[in-house]
Amino acid sequence: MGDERQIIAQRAAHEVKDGMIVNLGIGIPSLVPDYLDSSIRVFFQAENGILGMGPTPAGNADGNLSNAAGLPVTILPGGSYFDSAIAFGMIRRGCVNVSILGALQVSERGDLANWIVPGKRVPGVGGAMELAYGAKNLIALMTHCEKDGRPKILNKCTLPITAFHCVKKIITEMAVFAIHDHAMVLEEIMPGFSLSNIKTHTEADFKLSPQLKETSP
Amino acid sequence: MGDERQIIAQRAAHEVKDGMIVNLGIGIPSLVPDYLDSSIRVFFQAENGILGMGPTPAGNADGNLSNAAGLPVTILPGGSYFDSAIAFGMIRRGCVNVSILGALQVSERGDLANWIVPGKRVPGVGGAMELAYGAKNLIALMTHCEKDGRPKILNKCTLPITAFHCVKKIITEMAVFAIHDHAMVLEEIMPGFSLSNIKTHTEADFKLSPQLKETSP
Amino acid sequence: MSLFNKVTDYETVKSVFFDGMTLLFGGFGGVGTPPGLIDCLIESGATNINLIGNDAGFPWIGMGKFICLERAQSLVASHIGSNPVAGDLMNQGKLKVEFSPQGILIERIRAGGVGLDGFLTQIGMGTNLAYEKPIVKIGDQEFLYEAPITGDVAIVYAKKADTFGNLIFDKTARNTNPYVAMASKVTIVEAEEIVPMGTLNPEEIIVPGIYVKHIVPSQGYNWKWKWEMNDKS
Amino acid sequence: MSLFNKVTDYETVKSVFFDGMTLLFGGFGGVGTPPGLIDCLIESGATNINLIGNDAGFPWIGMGKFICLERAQSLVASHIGSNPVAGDLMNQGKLKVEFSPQGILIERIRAGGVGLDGFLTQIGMGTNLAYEKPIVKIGDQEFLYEAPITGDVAIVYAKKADTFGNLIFDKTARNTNPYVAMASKVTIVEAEEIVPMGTLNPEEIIVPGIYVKHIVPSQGYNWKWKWEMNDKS
Repeated sequence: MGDERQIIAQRAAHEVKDGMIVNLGIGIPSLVPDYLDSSIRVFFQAENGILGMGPTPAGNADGNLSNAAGLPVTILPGGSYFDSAIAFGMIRRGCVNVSILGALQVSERGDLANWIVPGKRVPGVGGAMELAYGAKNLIALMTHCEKDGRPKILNKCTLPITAFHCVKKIITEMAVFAIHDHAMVLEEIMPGFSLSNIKTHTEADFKLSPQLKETSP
Repeated sequence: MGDERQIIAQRAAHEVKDGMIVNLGIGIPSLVPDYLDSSIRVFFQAENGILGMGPTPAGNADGNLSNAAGLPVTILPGGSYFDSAIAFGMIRRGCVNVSILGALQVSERGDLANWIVPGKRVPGVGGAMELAYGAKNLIALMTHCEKDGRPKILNKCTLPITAFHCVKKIITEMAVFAIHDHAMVLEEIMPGFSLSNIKTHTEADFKLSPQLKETSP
Repeated sequence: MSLFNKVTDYETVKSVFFDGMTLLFGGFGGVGTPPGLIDCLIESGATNINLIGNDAGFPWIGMGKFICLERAQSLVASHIGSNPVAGDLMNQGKLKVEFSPQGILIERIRAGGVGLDGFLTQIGMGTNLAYEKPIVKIGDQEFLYEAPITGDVAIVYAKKADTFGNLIFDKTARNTNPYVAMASKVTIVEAEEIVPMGTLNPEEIIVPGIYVKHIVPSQGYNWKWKWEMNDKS
Repeated sequence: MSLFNKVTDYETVKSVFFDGMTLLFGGFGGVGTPPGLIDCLIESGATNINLIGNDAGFPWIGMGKFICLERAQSLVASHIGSNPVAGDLMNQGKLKVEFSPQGILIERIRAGGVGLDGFLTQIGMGTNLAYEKPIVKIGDQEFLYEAPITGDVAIVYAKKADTFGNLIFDKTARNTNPYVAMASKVTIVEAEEIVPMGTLNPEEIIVPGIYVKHIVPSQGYNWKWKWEMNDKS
C-alpha cells in the first residue's frame, strides 16, 4: 500500500516540468516533490497564501509558516505571502499550471469525487472545487481500486461530485489515463500490470492510445 | 464668489468632530481642512488609497503621494496606503463617518446630482456614487443658486442623478438644511441672509427647525 | 477608547461576546487563529454561537477547542476533516454545518467586508454544495449566487498592531485574517506586538486600523501543532 | 524568457500591443500610470484600442497622451474631467465612453483578475450609469449585475520588481495597479527598480510575480504634474 503510493507519486513527478506553477493536494500528491529531478525549478503554490514553498524545515519549524495542510514548510527566494482570497484568485484565474489532487473516484468523462463519503468521512471540500475549476491541467492520483477491490474509475461517480469534467489525467499504480473531450484513453500500463488486469479493475469505458507503451510484467 | 466658497467651507468645518474618518470631495470641500480647529484630530481618507492624509507639503512635493484629485499631500503617523478597491471597500462599508461632497443640485428628498451637465461638462462620476451610498453622513456643499439665479435646491433634480436619498445636510452661503426621512428642514440661516431670501431662492419645500437660529443680517 | 487608542484587556473584550452572535474567525488549520481570544471566548460563557471560518481547526487547536464545548449551534466552513469532534457533532445533529468551497467562502467574507451584495460563480454548480443558493441567468449562462457574509464580532490574529489598529501579519498566518477583520460590526485583534502609531511603515500595513475596534496583547499560543505531536498521532 | 527572468526591453514590448486590443492601464489621475509604456504604446502604432482604466488622465499626463492621438475607439473610466480632449472626442462621436462608478470599476477589474463571474450592487441603480446592465432579483431585493473585466494586455507601474515579477508600489501610485496587473492575458510592468529574486521581503510583496509576463526598467516620467504648472493654468 505505502509502496503503491510511492509508485504513483513517482510517476506523477514526470508531469511536472521546469518553470511550472504547481499546486499539490494532501495525501499522495504531497509525496511528489520527493521524486522531482533536481534540475527542475518550479514554484509550489498553496491555498492558504504562499507561492514558492520550499522543503520541510530540517528543525525549528515555524508555526506560522505552513502549507495548506498545516504542515511546516519554508520559502524560496522570490516567494511571497498573500491572503487566501488572492491565493484562490490565482487558482480560479488559471495561474496554476498543474494541480495534482488525491481522488476517491473519477468518471470516464473526468468528473471528480474527492470530498466526502456520506455517513463515513465528512472532511469537507476545502479548495478542491476551485482547483478543479481553475487549473490548466488537473491530475488525479489514487490507488486503482478500493481495498475490497471495487473499481474507482467509473462510468459515473457514486460519491458526491467535487467538479464535473475537470480531470485531465488519472495516475494509479496500474495505469495512466488521459481524458480528452469527455472520453478516456489508456496511455500507459504501469510496470507489473497487463492490459487485461486494467480492464478487469476499471469500470469506465476507455480506448487505447495509439502510442500505448505496454510495459511487460 | 471666492468668499462664498470660503464661508461654506468654514461652516462645513463645524460638522467635523474629533476622532472622525472624513472624506472630502474636490471643489469647496477641499477647503474645509483650512477651517478645522487645531484641537480636532481626524483622519482624512481618499479613494485612490490613503488613510491619514496630512497637509499639502511645503515644498518638494512627491508625484506619487497625492489625494484623489491628484494634488500633493503628506501622510500622518498611523496613516496607511492601500489599493483603490480597499479604499472603496471602506467607503461602501460605512467606515467613513462623514463625506463632504460638492453638488450641482440636491432635491428635497436628498437626491444628489453632481457628476454631469449633459452637453456641457462631462467630468464623469468618479467615486461620488459610492460615497453617497456608503457614508454614514453625507454633506453637500454648494453655492445656493446658479450664477443666473436659478435655484439648485429643487423639488426634483433636473440633472442626472448621482444617488437617491443620500444627502443628510446641505450647506450653502445662505443656509443649512437637514434632510430626515425624505423631508427637508431649514436648520440655520447664514449671516447676512433672511428667511425670506432663502424662500425666494429655494425651489424645494422645507420646514423650519424648532431650533432655528436666525442670524440677523 | 478613542479612534487612536484601541488597546484594551481580555476582561473588557469578554463582554463583547454574546449568546447567539455570529462570530467570524481568522485562521487556516489553526494557523493564524488568535489563541488568547479563543480562550477568552470560552471563558465568556457565550453560547449558541454561529461560527464562520475556514475550518474547524483541530480538537485542541484554533476554533476546534471551542467547538468541542458544544456551544456553537452552526458552522460555515470549507472543511472539518482535522476535527473529528466537529464531524461527530454534525452527525449527531448538535452542530449545523454548511460546507463552502474554500475560495468561495473567503470571497463571501470579503464581499461582506467591502460592502458588495454578493457575486456569481460557476464553482460548485450542480454539486451538493450548491445547497439552495439562487441560480442567476446572465445572457445564456447560469451562475450560482453567493451572498456576502458579515458577522457581529470578528476575532483576528496579527503579528503587529499599532494603537489605531493598523495590522501586519506573519507569513502564512495572514490567510483569511485581513477579510475577517473587515467583515464584522466589532473586530477584535490579538497582536503579538502592539506599537505606537507611526511605527509601522504605511506601505506594509495590510489591514488599515479603520476596521478594528479592540486590540489585546497576545500571550502566545497554548497548543502543540499536530506535526509537533507526530510521535503520538 | 523564463518563469524566473521576465526582464526585457521596450522594443520587445512594442510588439505585444496590437490593433483592436483591450488594454487595461493602472493609475489614478496619471499617478501610477507607466510613462515609458505609454510612450511605447504610442510608438507601437497600435490603433482602435479599447481602453479600460480609472480616468482619462490629463492631455499631457498618463493615458491622456495616447487618447489625444485618437487611436482609442472606446474608454471605460470613472471620469474624464481632467482631460477636456477626451470630452471633445466623446462629444464628436470619435471616442465611445462608458462611465463607471470608480469603486465599481476597480471591483469589476478585480473580479476579472480573481476569476469570479461578476458581482451584485445597488450602487448606480436607477441612474444613467446603470446603462443596460442586467437587474438581478435575489429574494425581494433588486441589484445591478456588474460583469467582470479582463484585458488582452495590461500596463502597470511599480516601484520595484524582482525578475520573477513580484511587485511593490510607491505610496498612492499603488491605486488600481495591483488588480490591473491580475486581469489581463499579458501584463507588462514598468518598474523604477529591478532587483534579483530574493531581494524583496515576501511579506511586503503586493502583487506576486505569477501575474506578470514582461518587465521593463522605467526611465522616469516625462511630464509635469498639473500642480507643478499652477502658474500657467
